[in-house]
Amino acid sequence: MLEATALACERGGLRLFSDLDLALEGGSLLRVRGPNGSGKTSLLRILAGLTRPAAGSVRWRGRALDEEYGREMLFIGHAAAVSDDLTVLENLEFTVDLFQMTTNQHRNREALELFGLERVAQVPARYLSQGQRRRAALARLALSRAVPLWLLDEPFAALDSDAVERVSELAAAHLAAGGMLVLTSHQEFSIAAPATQLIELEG
Amino acid sequence: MAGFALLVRRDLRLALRRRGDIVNVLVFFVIVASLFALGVGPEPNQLRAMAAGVVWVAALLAAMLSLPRLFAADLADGTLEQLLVSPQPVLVVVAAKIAAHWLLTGLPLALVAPLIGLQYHLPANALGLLLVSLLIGTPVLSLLGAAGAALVLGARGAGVLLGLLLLPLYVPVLVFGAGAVTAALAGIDPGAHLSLLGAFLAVSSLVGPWAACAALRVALD
Amino acid sequence: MAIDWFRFGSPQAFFPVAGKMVPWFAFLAVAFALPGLYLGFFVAPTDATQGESYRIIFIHVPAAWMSMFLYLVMAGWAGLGLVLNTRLSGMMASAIAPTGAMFTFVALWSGALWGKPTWGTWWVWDARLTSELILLFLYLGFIALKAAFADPQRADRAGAILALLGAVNVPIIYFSVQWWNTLHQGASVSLTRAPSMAATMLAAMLLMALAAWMYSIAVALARVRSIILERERDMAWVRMSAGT
Amino acid sequence: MKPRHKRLAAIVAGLALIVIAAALVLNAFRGNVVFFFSPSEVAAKAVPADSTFRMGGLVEEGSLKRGADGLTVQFMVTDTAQRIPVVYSGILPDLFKEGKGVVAQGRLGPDGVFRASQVLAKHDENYMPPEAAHALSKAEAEKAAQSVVVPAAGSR
Repeated sequence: MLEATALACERGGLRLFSDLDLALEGGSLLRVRGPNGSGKTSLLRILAGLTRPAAGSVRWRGRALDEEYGREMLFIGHAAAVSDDLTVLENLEFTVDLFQMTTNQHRNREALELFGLERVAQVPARYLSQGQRRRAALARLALSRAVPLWLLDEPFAALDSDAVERVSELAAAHLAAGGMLVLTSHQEFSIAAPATQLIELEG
Repeated sequence: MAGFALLVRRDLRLALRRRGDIVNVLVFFVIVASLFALGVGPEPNQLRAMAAGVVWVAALLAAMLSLPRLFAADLADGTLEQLLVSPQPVLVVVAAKIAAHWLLTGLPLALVAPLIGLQYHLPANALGLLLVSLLIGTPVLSLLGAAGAALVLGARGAGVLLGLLLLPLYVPVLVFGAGAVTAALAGIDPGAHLSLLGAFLAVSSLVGPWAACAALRVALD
Repeated sequence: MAIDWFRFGSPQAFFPVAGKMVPWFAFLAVAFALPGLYLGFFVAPTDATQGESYRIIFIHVPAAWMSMFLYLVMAGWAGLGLVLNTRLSGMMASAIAPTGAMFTFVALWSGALWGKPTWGTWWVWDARLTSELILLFLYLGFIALKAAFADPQRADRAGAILALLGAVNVPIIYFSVQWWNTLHQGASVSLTRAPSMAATMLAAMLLMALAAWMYSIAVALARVRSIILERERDMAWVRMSAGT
Repeated sequence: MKPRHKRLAAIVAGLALIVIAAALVLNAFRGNVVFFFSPSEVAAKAVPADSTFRMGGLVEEGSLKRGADGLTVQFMVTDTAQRIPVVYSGILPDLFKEGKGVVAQGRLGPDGVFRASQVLAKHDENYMPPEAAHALSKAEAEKAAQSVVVPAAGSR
């Protein structure tokens, strides 16, 4: 489903990696590992279609990445994509509309509850702690079962053990249902997956 | 279309939460325009002759003042990234941003301008033309401004740089916008000026969004 | 035999080629400028209406041509870099910009020096002069934008978008004298009709234009060599040729 | 919409914008966005009333009169269809000559006289040595004389 061939990435004149191939089928978990600055985030952004690779190409369902890809892929980067001036609920609702996800008010509430955000649902995001902000971004995962490909950049950063568990459960359920997951993480984690792959990037 | 409306609504809602930003731009516009009158002196004929130019220059500066935030806030909190990976075409995202910017700055500026025109002793027909020229011209400020704002994302000294890039591109709007009012004051048909202003609007709505899309892709690369 | 042009698209391959070409173009620039200046200032006849002051066209016209042409060349390189993602293109655009800005500045100043004795004023805000002034601002904006990014690749791509956006101005400058009533006179040399000047004058002007061309190429190549060295200083081939 | 259709729609929209822009520009050139007005426009009162504007044309041959103070000059500016008298007090540019181009900035008085505050010479893009200019004007004069003669010859 997701294929990349001969990918190369250059940042600021430095070649981070080259000749990287990968292929991902339903139910696969791909973990990208490597020291800081080895190009993990860059690889994820290339797979999301944000960064243009210095060489090589990424294909989804055999086609080059286009706008339809946006409906079938979920990307959560370092920044939480939560606007300070909108409430937690408004932020979630905007994301849901932007990605044309099928949901309802009840399920939105549930997603926030799952991440322990029900008390701050009506609070502008500027008053959230760093961890809460991450949770507000990740609450989307609870509504994204229908989205086949998840790309998560350091999803466990700044989360307490409770939230780590929530994310792991959601990811495992996603994989069990035939979804795909690419993630970078420094922490060890346990996500049950039908198939696992590992890419080690060198610094 | 739904995506466009969604994004415009979001920007309007955000602006409503930060009302100060819009009000500040308008106040800046009025103050700059009034400063010229204070600096030049109270001679009505002289004020009348320079009114159109002053209002237009103040409008350019005010619009520019509001531009650095257009994409920078969304870039900082990661929203821009999500907008680009979303199923919405980038062109729709950019068009919505431009539309919201015009509704929040260009339109209010155009509506306030006749008041400043009164301070400058403009007669009724010139006041009307000032409004019309601003209504045609201010969308250009937002269209090209979006391109400029996207180009300077992540650059050093983005604010000053934005002025350096945009003001030369704004010159035709200034010349023909102010020219239309001056022509009307002098009793000649301002149609030709308005035509050229309209032509410039058409060209800007072609190249502005294109450049803004390309620049956003570069900025997030 | 097919020449692999794309091979020269790599800075490493282009560096020595450019190095070999610089002295040739520099030599040609001098070789054209010397007879051009001699013809222009000693041989060409006095003008019937303007007397001696018209002789500034031997500087002014080539400078004005180059100011517009170099912008198009610069935008062309920049656009090529944007589409094909070749590293050299952005460097070429960067190398051309200062020369283009200089010629624009020269065209404006020599125009002012010419305008005072002939028109009776240093400057008027007519369409030709105003649009040429905007061209200078566009060059400066391009240079400033490129300088404002730490990452050269970002700088190249952002600069390219700006250069293409500003390219709309060039035809406006060129045709301004036909489209509007300007104080500035029309073009003396055009593709569609015979030149409106005496043969010696024309020869001198074309020689000076060729000299300006050769100068621009020589300077752009020399500058692009410096840019290549600066940007690729960490690459193995630069270190090897520097002997470190 | 399929991507191909979208691209088509974008191209059509782009072309439409270009056509609109071109139409508006053409429309504008029928109007008067100009650096200077011609004497015909001045005579037709299609110029700013009560304010400064520029008028351009040729200085009519034999119309230049210098005032007693040596500074004030009077001349006619013509575009061959109409002629407007101009009064100016100040230093004229070197290239100011009868039969040559001029752009004057000033106001139109109620008496129909243009009071200039600045006079600029507009020269053309022809550069030639004096002998050639002389020969050319002689040739033109002969041609003019012939064109007068030819119909007379035809009528005979």
